[in-house]
Amino acid sequence: MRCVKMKGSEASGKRRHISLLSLLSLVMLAGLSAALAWAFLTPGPDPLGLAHRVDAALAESGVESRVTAVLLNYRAYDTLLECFVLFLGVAIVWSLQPSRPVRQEPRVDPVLSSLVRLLVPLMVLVGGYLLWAGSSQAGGAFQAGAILGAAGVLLILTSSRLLSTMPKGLLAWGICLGLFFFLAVAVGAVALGGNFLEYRRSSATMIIIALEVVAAFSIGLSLAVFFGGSRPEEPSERTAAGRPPHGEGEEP
Amino acid sequence: MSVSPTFVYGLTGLFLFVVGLGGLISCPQLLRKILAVNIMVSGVFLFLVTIGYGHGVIIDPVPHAMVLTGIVVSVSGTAVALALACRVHETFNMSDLLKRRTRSNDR
Amino acid sequence: MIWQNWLLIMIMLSSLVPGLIIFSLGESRHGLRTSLNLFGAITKMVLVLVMILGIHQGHSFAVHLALLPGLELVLRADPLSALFVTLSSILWLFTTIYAIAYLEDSPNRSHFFGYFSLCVTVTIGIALAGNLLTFLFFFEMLTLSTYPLVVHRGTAEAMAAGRVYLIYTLSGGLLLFLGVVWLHNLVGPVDFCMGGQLAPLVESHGKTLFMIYYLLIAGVGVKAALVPLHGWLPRAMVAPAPVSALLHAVAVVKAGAFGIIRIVLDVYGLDTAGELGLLFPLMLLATVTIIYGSIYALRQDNLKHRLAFSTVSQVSYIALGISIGNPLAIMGGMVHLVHQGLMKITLFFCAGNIAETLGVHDISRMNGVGRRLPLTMAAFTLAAIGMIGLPPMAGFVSKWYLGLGALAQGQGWLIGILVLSSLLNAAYFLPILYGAWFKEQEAEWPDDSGMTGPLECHWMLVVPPIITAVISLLVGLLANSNLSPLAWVRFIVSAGYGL
Amino acid sequence: MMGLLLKNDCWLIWPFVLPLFGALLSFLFKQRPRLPGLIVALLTTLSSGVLAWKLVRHGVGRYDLGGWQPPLGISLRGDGPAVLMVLMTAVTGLAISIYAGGYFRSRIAKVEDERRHIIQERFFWPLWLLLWGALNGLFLSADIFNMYITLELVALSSVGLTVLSGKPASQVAGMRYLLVSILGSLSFLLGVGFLYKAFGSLDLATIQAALSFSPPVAMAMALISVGLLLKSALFPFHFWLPPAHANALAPVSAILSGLVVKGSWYLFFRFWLGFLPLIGDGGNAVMAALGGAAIIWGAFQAFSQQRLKMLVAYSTVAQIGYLFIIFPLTGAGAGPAASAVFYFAISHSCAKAAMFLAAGTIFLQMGHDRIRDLAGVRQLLPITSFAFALGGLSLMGLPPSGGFIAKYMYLSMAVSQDRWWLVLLIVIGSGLTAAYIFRAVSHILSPKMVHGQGQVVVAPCMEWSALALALVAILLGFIAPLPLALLGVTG
Repeated sequence: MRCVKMKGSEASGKRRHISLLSLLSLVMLAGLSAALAWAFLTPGPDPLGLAHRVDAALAESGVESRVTAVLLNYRAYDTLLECFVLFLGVAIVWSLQPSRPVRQEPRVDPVLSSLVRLLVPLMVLVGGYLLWAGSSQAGGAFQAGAILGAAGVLLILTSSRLLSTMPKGLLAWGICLGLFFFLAVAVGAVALGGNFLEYRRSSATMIIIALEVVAAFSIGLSLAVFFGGSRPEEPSERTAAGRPPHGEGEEP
Repeated sequence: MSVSPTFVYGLTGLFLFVVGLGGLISCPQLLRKILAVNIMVSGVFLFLVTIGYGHGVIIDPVPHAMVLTGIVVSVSGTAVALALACRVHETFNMSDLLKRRTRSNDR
Repeated sequence: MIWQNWLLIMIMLSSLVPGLIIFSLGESRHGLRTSLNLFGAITKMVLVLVMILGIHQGHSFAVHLALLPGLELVLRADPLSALFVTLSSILWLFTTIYAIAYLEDSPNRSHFFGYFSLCVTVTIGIALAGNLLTFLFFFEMLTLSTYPLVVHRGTAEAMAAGRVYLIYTLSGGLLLFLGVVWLHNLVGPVDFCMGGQLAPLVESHGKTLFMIYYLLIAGVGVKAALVPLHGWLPRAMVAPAPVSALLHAVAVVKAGAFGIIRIVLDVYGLDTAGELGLLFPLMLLATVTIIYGSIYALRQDNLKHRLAFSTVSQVSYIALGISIGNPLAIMGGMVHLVHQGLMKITLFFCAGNIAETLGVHDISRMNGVGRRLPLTMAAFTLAAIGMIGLPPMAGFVSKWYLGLGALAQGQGWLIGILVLSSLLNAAYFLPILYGAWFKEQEAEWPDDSGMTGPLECHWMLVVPPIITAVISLLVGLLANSNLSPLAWVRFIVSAGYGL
Repeated sequence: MMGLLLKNDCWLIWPFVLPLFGALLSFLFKQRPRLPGLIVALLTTLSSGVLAWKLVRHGVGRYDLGGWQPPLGISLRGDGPAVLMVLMTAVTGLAISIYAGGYFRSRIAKVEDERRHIIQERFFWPLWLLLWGALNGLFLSADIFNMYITLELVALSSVGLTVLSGKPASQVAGMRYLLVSILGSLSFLLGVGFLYKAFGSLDLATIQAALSFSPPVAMAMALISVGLLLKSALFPFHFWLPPAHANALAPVSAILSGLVVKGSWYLFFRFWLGFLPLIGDGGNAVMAALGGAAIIWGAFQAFSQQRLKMLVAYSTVAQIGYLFIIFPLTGAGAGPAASAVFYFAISHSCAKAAMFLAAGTIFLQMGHDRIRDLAGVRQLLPITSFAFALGGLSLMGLPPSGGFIAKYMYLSMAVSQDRWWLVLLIVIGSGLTAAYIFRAVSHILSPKMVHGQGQVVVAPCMEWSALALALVAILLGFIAPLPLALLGVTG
């Protein structure tokens, strides 16, 4: 009886402890929000930002959309690295070794499959439109890539073996294609006497559109691969999959 | 000082950041932690977007580009986090990092 | 001139390169290892001889390497460093010969001789250091290169001793480091030169100099085994005999004593040190150490431990001579650097022989050893008498000059200390000699190797102690000749102080 | 055309373009990723070397990417500190790459579960090369948003490398690492937002030129600092580091401990120095207090570890402290303080990477890394044991080593500025470092003979690359004027 009592009091003490901790963190979070709000609301220096500079250089950028100009011309280096972040994500997801067999083929829902048949072409079309629109208004490679990725996700939902049945290596090449092209454009500019990623005025529009197309393709592919969640097994791997990673010789 | 929508959006963004942070600290479940991080990300993006609207008519495209770039980066991060969480879940057959500790303490 | 610069580097390399090659040799390459060792040792002696001749003719030798902008590593040969270099290189040769025989069948010889050579290289570096930074540089390296030798046996006891050794020496190194940095901050890089360069700062920074002094002395005092920093030394006796010999006579303890000489004479300068009142505490410390070491030596039954405490006591003569601050006493102290080295290495060789050939470690079991190992014990006797300080042995010369200096400085009470110390020395050495020569053997030797014949054991074990014993006799007998260490020391001191 | 590719300023781009390119190649050549990996590692090292040479010849390099000048475009800035870090990454990275070549081959040859090792190698190379490129991009970047992206690249690829080993402990550690990393990045990004709001520019130099105090700037500084501290694992944000570093594959541990923590620290240092007028002594003292706590705490933890790799990992926690106690010493001019801390950083990088590589070799050979049972390693792996000891020598700051030079500069500055508590801290820290290093080294170099250890299974290049790196750490004790001259090129 006493034992039970003690356990009870202990538990309540624990609870009190936890609640004190959460109270403390609540206070700290409240303090943080107050500080953030204070920093946000107090008038500080109020610079103009880069809008006017972007506008001034827009004529040379090769596109009419300001955001696209920033993304693929003024700050194209960021975009290049960002594509590498996607690539990195794919590499990491693929590097995680499955600890149990890849999930079973889902039951294919007739509604879903017919919907997919209907939706996917439409999505590709919308993606294309977004790409094309990107040069003059809202839209661009990432939006298009996202739509394409969604189309890919739908396809995977109807056939989970889709990624693994693709010809060997094609997927990897597809993902790398955009990056190779981007790098080639960047280094090619240097080889032609410009700076890294510097386009000539005459060819800027064309280069940017080409970049957008290729980037959208790679992005869409990467997003779909993310959804796949693991490396599509290659035929030779099928037997090896499913081994838990507790082998000897591992560092414990 | 008139309360413009910009201020509301900005404050909301910052508030979301704090809420996400609270979730990240207090939720033991991995999936919730990842969701909390995503809330933080949204908060930051919302905040960034409002910066571009500081001067009325001319909208600064640079923060917009930053947000677009940031979204892609965060998608990658989330994808990796989810894939990793799956592996952790499969390995330990549990959904959070805390449970293992408490379980072993119980014994 | 170019060759003069290269000479110092060659002296360093003559032990470094064989050492590095030996590291990479397989355990079985006995012949190659031996010839590399001997080649290195002999080359070094020849090079040192060339250097001494050069110094005598007035050449100067120096090498500079910028470690940091404005901060240089300097190797420079001045008469004092020549003294220490000569001592080290001669004793290295004998220790090498001895060690080759001593370790004949033991494991890990490549490692041993590699570190052995490294240790000598570093000691030479300490001797040749031209400024305080260089001294520090090699002083710390000495700790690292001797540690593997101390733990060479690999037993739990050896590891524990190694740990104690490291704790003491690394802490000392840190204090020294701090002192050096502080001093550099005050005056910039500190070159070693007679008389020091701190005199202008006495007025303005007296207190700081005072504190730096104690940091420096504490740093080198650990290696010099000044009480109460001596705790590591007796424990380090678990190392093989050649290592003990090297540690006590050539490398570690001597490096500490040498550091005291450098710091007092060449960094602070006698006058500055006197003005700041730094000498008297050192003198007290040295006297306490001398008496303390002797008393503790009396209480040891293990031969090596008794020798270790004897070292604690004897090395402090050097500090004592410096701290008296009179040219005569300085001569006594400096020459004791050489004399003590020669005598102590002889004693350790002999102790190693006795342990190796008969398995005897304790003094109480040494009765009758003289008849079994006459040559070894003869060498031991010579060295022990020298340690006691009976004329005409080397030890007497040192003590004579120390006494003269003390009198001239008006510190007559030190004569009493010297006499007391000699009596104590006699008290812990004479019973050994008496027992070894005049008592009957009481029991079987625990582990008699059974070697008999013209030489009582391996010739490479017998010859080195005999030679060092004879040298220690000769340097006492011929102290007045032009080639004796005393003459060299007189040259050093008169160059600095005008005797 | 080749000439144009090798123009003067162009050298700023190759140290990150080449590894990015190499990452793609090794990803695609999945049958033999080692070959492109090693070639690209070599080329990257070469280009980094040439970059350093160009810096000395021509002074600070600037490069406007896309031909757009900041603040509209992004520019690269190759000044002394940046190029020194690139060079450090190159030297350490090359050795690690060579090590990795042998490491995976030995593992694939040794264990029956070879498929997993093949897959590990296949993904190691792209991730590692990406990380290398991202680090170089980070060091050379002059644009704060660009820094955010490179930081993310560094963080994600580090996480990927951490979990590559596939064992449960590393997965959990990697998960925690990822969350902390993302949190740090977000904090940094929010700070960037505040800075942009306050200054209307993303170019760090422009911002620092226009610097003035206001609440948004203070908030930005706080957010950026916390974000970077999280990533640099400064005490008390270090909790994620030891399990992540200790449970990773051997070359990965070396990469994480030797290079990755330096990336976020480098950014922190640049921001902090640039904003120094606004921070004042209080902030510096806080940094130093955290650094001091890291030194003491990390050393105690390292001393009480039973596993070699955990010991080395906790040693990293402690050594990171030294990177932060420098800030109070910037008072008398940033130049000398920068010299000291950068020298510390580069010697730590070489020494720590060498130690982790050596520890990995020992692990592979012995099948465990329990410090207690490591006697006999010396006979089996003499070169590796020696490399570990030499690396430890540099960490302890004993001569002759780069660590000694760095410690000398630290102490010298602390003494000259009368910061006696820092002097005390450094002295105590050195003593503690020596304690834990010798705890490991005395077992590794133990002369005890152990029989029946079996054959040596590791590739020779693993042993030699670790030794080479350790020797570089030693060599840094003799050539200090050269790196310092490189570091001094600013303007």
